[in-house]
Amino acid sequence: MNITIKYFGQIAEVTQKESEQLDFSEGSIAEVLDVLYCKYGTLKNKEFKIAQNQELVSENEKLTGAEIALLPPFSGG
Amino acid sequence: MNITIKYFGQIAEVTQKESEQLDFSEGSIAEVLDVLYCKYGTLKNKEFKIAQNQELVSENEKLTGAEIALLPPFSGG
Amino acid sequence: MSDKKPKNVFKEGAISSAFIGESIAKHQTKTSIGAHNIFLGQVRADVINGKTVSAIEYTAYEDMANKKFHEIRESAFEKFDMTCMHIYHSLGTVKAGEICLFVFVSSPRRKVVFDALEYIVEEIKAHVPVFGKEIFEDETHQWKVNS
Amino acid sequence: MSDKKPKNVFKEGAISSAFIGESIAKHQTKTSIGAHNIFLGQVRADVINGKTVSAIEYTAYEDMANKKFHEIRESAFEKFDMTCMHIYHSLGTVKAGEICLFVFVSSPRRKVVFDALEYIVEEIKAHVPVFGKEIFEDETHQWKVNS
Repeated sequence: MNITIKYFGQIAEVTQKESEQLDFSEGSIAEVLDVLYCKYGTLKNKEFKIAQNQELVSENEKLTGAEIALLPPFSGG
Repeated sequence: MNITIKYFGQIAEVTQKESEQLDFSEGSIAEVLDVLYCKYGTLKNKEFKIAQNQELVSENEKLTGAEIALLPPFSGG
Repeated sequence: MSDKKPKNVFKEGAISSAFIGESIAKHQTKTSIGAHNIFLGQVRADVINGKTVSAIEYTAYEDMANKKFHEIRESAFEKFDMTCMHIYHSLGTVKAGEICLFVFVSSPRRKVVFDALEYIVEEIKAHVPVFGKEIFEDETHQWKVNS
Repeated sequence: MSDKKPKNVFKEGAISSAFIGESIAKHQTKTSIGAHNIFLGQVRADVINGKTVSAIEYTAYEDMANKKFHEIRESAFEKFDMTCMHIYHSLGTVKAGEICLFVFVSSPRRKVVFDALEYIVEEIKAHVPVFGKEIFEDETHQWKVNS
């Protein structure tokens, strides 16, 4: 399935893009991360949370979403 | 000694004045109150605190002040 | 930022929203501030025994009140790491919907302003000799009691 | 007063003191309100390793953020007896001394507004995906971390 991956803040600095479309077979969020860690060497050193369809999820969550986002520490306000 | 007595809010409604000068010999605040209760019949039914020279005092406090105030419940803000 | 002698906290009549906006604007040159917290007391059109409050008329034991405001200010600066604080209270008539109390605290950090503001407002309510006369639409009145 | 679908909380650039003053003015027709409490987040000119922050550039995962703001709003109305609440957050560049967050709660009673405002601000800081890039005067930057 085709998934939109979104990057924000310092994560977007690592990926040098704000979003991209990637194709995945079924699996978990962890499999998406494996692909991204491979693609972006320094991503592994960064702190971030993962949202699937705008809800925070753990790495073990099943991949269901059309939209995955990598979110660095929140710093609003 | 000559003392200025100040009345506020609903206390001033009872006394029908905002202040007056009264002469007292030495004694305690209680003696001032006795005179005022005698002068203003309904004062006794009213809730108030007493300030001497702008500090709250009890009835037993020695009369030292040039200024006594009768303060009904505070309701600022 | 702590003054040595009491200043006059009272303003005649309601505190306008424009005045509050201008007070906020004046703090934009103080770039060590990270958080402001503002309390506004507004006159409620309470309905009591079928009669509606149309205004509150405020009087105060002004000298004692300004002294108390000053003591509250001094103790707040001792307790809390504030950059600045301001208090304004109305005297005279303030109509329902208008603002009668404006307390403004600022600090580098947000946790400080929450604690400081609540402390200051509660101290004002408890210790400052201000008296509110609630005027009903039919021109009768009752004396306000803080809860 | 609780809306059913998320509205857009974000404003481009700083939140002006005039806008805040006007928001206060709009509440003066709501005569059941007795207390307002306002939180303002202001950009600090922090000095870090000898370099001074001149602005913060805010970005957000906007759809998720507006959804979170909406959830915070709904849960605040469930927890607290508020008459109304408003949240505005800046996107884009906000200079040191300017305001980036404006949270405004109103209630008949003051105790409610203190608890509600602190709850809402802490929820925003913890759960809303907004990202602040601190820009130094020499145009280098670092990513802001909330404490």
